[in-house]
Amino acid sequence: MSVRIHVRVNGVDYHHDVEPRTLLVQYLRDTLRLTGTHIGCDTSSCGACTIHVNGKAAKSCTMLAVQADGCEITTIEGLSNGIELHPLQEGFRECHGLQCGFCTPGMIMTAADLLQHNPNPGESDIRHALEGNFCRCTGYHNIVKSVQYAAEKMQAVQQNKKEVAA
Amino acid sequence: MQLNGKHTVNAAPSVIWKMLMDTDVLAKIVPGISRLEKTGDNTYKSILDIKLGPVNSSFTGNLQMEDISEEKGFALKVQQHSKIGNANAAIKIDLLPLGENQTEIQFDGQAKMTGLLASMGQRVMGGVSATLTKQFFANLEKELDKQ
Amino acid sequence: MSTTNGWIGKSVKRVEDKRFITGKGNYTDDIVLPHQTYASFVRSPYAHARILSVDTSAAAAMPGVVAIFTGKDVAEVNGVPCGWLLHFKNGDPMKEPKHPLLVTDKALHVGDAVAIVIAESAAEAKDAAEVVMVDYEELPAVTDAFKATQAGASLVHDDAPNNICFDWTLGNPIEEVDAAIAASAHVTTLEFVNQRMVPNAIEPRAYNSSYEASTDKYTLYTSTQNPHLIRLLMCAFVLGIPEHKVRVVGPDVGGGFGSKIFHYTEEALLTWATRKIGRPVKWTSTRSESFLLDAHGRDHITKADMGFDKDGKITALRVKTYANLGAYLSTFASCVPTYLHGTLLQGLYTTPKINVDVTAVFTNTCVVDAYRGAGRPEATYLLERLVDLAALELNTDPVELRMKNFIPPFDGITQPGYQTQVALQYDSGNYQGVLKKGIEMLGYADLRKAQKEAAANGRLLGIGISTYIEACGIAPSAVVGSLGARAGLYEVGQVRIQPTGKVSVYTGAHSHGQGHETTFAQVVADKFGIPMEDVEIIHGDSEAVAFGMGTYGSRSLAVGGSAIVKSIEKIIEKGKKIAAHKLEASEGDVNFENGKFTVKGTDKSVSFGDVALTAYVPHHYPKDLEPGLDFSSFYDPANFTYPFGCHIAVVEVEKETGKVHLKRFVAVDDVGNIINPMIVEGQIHGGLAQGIGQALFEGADYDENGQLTNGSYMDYCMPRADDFPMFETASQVTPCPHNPLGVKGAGEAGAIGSTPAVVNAVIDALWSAGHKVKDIRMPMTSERVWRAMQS
Amino acid sequence: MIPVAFDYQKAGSVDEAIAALSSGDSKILAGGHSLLPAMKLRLNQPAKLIDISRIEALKGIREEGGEIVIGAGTTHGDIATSELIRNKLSFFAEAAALIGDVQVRNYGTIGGSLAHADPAADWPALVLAADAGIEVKGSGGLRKIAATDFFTGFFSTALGENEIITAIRVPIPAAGTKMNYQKFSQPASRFAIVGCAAMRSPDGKTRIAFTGVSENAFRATAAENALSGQPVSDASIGSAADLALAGVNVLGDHFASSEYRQHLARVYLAKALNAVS
Repeated sequence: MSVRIHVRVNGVDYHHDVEPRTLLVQYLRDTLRLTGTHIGCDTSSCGACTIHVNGKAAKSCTMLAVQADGCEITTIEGLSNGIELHPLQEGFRECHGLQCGFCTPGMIMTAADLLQHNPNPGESDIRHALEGNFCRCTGYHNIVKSVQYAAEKMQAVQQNKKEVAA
Repeated sequence: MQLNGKHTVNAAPSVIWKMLMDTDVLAKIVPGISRLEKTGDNTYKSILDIKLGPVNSSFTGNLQMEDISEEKGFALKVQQHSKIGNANAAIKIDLLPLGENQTEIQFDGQAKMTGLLASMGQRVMGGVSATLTKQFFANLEKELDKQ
Repeated sequence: MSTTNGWIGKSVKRVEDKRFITGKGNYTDDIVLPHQTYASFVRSPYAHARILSVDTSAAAAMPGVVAIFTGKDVAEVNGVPCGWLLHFKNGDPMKEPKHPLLVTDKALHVGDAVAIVIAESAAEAKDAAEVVMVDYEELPAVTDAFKATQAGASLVHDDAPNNICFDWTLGNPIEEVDAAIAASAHVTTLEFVNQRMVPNAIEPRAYNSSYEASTDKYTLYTSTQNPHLIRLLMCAFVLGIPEHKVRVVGPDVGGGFGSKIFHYTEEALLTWATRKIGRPVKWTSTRSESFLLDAHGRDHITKADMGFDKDGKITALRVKTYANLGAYLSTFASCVPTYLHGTLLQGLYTTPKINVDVTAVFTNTCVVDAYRGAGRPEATYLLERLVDLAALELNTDPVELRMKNFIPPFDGITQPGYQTQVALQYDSGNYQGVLKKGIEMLGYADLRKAQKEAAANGRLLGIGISTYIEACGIAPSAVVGSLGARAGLYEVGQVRIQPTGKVSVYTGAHSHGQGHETTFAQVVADKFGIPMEDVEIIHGDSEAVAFGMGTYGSRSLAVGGSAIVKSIEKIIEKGKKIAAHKLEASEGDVNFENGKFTVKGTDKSVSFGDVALTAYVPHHYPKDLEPGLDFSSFYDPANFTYPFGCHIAVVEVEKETGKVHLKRFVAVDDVGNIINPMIVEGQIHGGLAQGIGQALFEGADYDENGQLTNGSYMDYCMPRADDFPMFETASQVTPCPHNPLGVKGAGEAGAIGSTPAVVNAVIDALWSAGHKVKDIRMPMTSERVWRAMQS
Repeated sequence: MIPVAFDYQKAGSVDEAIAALSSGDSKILAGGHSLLPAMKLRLNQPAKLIDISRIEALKGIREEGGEIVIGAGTTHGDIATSELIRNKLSFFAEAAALIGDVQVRNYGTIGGSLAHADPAADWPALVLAADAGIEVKGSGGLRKIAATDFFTGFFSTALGENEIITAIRVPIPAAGTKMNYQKFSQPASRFAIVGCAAMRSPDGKTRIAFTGVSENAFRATAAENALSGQPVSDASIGSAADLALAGVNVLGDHFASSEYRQHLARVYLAKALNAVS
């Protein structure tokens, strides 16, 4: 039994028939070939598959594709416009927040969720927010710095906008 | 995994013994049994449907009674297979008379898990065994009440 | 050759990052080939079982199934080999049982593969694998390395009596060491377990193999740290197919930490199967499978005695270790507990007598092999725990005790290297320097005061120190060959100057997080005096790169980088000839500096780009010179490199619960010259997290039946962001005297020094409250620490 | 990573979901954060999933007739950030923030967690200590089950075969009531090894509930009685702990033996009680 779904991924509409058991991450990777979202575990623990569903961070391995029907999805591929980097992407590069890169897309998507709610997080806020994302390479030190970098940059942009408006 | 405990029921050992040796009754007492078939002297083929929280699986296998000492006790050997792993148990069951119409049922043994049951189930295994034991004795009491 | 334009030593941002942060990395599981099929395995749920029958009929009838193979189908194929042959003390070769691609008679550990099911989709393969019926007869299992050697233990392999793969010793004669220990004023003794670690690279292993009949060529995409080595082992030892017909590609690889060095059965099986079915076959491990199958690390049971004279000088060290190898011999399994462990037992100390004795044991568990640090963390843990415990027992300061016993500084140039009692000769070192810097950064004296005050207020603060030395860039080939290595340990570096002066560099090292595309490019740009963006680093493809030994043992820059430098030197030498011709000067008068060839004492010069173009458009060209500017070099180092450092942990232990809070972590590492400080620091950070993880969180637990009882992230505790403070790191530079870059290697350092530092800190905290415990088993869970406080 | 194939039905209403439930081997899919992990490992293989995650009637937090009503489909994250909860039921917000990780909190629901009744989940302790009612609906209509009657055993509840949790109804605590949740997490899964929720009104009426300790979460009634109206001191906490744990089958596992878990229960009871007194 297949189920018809409609999703909007990174601004593009898709209609597909999917098996109900297809996980959202498998749909993104196998059907849409958006392979930036990774699978690192089978217990919903590691966070490598984190994306945004309707603007909120979700583990796409713990959601069925059919559950995403009608949803707006953003993956790492859609985080920036393709030319300019998102401040988090820039932060991870500037602060050496990644090594092998496998956890990075999920890490960035989770951090993006944090910065939506808390534009000025402290170190412990960042560490707590990332508890659902494992990184085996960096020891998290530079990931924390990357998120701090992005937060500062985004705040500066906001400030700038305000000043321009004023 | 260690399985041990005791439970006192208000019936003489002879009554309990009869129940444990009766396939039909046993099928009602052992938690999760959906089929129990006698395949020989003291051996049974069983299908168990275990539904406990995250685990919901069908187990097929054998139950065997050994070292039978009439109205006193026996050793129960259980071998169960499922897609999520196998479970083998060896449990010594003793019936101790406590006065006229009272018996203490003691059990002591070990269960071995394999596969996902072993690698994923540690967090819940203690609870599984405690719950299955509770259910067993609750079912036993229920059957006793009927008799 | 001097630094020409300053790329070396700069924290250049990584060039590889752009693809990773935008989701454009290309990992093996991202690759889908035309007509792709997918594999799933039928694996033994028992640690030790006879296979009575395998019935694939129901599975074969399942939707989408393409093929099913069992052990019988590959019975004629060789098993995967071990790369390092050791011998028993009596001279007999180690026991080397076959590690088959699929088992036929017996499964020897949980997860041993019985059959492979190949289907049109991963889901169909999984569904069908579930209905393959295997009848097992369970056999008794052994899991503990010591118990496995005792009488009556069941045998993993019938031809390995007492489950012993080999026994091995190194150092001074045991009688001398026994006598020195006996004559010591104080002996500190520790019996402990260096527990089994699961490497847990976040990318699970994945393979995708294909075969093209028309050209008789195979391609294997594999999540490996060393594609050429996999090709060599798979072609020459397992499948017997010619290497030139096999292309092995290690694309982007999501972390390895050792676990992706080894040649795994699935790599060879998929390569065998793709030809059988004529379609590409892909398999990606689930995390549950990773826990059961990716070579684990450590797992030593050790008793060690360290003797001290009345002045606190170490007199002798005696070590007896049982090393668990698991059910089979993994690629480097035999050398890890021996040549990578025993040879490091000198540590940083002048210990005059050392003997180490290792018994390597088979058990019904996952194979054990190199995991970040490989042998060196085991040696360091042992030494640094002993020294710190001795300080507590002798009521002396652990800093003082170390300083008293350190080998004096030596640069390896004006002063000779340091000859240890355990075969190695250290290249250069300044051990006092790192410890001094470490305690300065920490504010050691103040912290000791704070600890006393805390203790008076019922709070348990602990300071744990560890120093370490490691051996990286294992070499030279002749030496490792004499010790049993079945391969050379050089590296290949090809530098191809394109006609426009742009540079393509082909390295046999493989990057899976280390940032070679940046660091190596820095070296090349620096040496040629050109912009970094003019340099491209190519790695990981056996068809692009001539040959290579891959990346492990912190060898990439020291060995791989040096090979590149050799090729750069050849290019500059040839470039000088071309430049001399162009400038009408004699070759001896041409200098190469800042990207220009100049004639000494004149203002005549020609640019690097001009020389490159001339080499490819040789219209006006020296007569006796070949066109082109492209050199390949094989660099075989003269010695290992010996990074060292000092790690210090500060912990607070919750009195009521035993929970350990890591408050601070200071690391001073000396990894020789540094090409990119940002990357080195990142490597240290990652190592620290793994080392601290071993001390506090991680460890694989097998029950007595050989079942891995914490085979998932729900039970195996992975360190997370909120488990750590910010790390306080610094470096000291003592260049390596024997390679052209003066580098030593930084990949493993963090994982080596940190583990004993944390354990020492917890023990120190407990002593501060009067709990004189010698050891707490790792990982130091809250319960274990709490129990230690109850005794 | 791939569940066994199943049928899927998206329910537009609670009644539709209830009707679908009666059709056999099916499971309710709410947030899916307890169910899907088990299904991916094939530990659980239902033939059909009934997706209730889109039913708006099951979502939201409101105040109604002296109660705070939390829709069963409300996510942990929404509870953690709700102003109403923070003001009137603060320990629900504190506990919600400790569940899983941000991704789990964004989609996991309180109703799903309660129905799953994991012995180490946080919510059971909270609803018990708050003396909440669990509102459920089945073919027989709506009924309210007291939290104290809801958790019947290991992963088992008083929820009927064809019933769905619709809401959690929590009596609004009297002004000045203090409440607290203390959790000692299992380091890998971050489920509770011991979770202790306590609530104490200005007149000293005390409620205590534990999770993680035994096969199911439970109220420590005897301890509550001993403490109610009495001052909280080291001595009274000690005897309350004795009463709380008397006769309790304290679980032991990989991370905490029965003995250690018992010790932690005492320590965490003291923490919670000290916080509310």
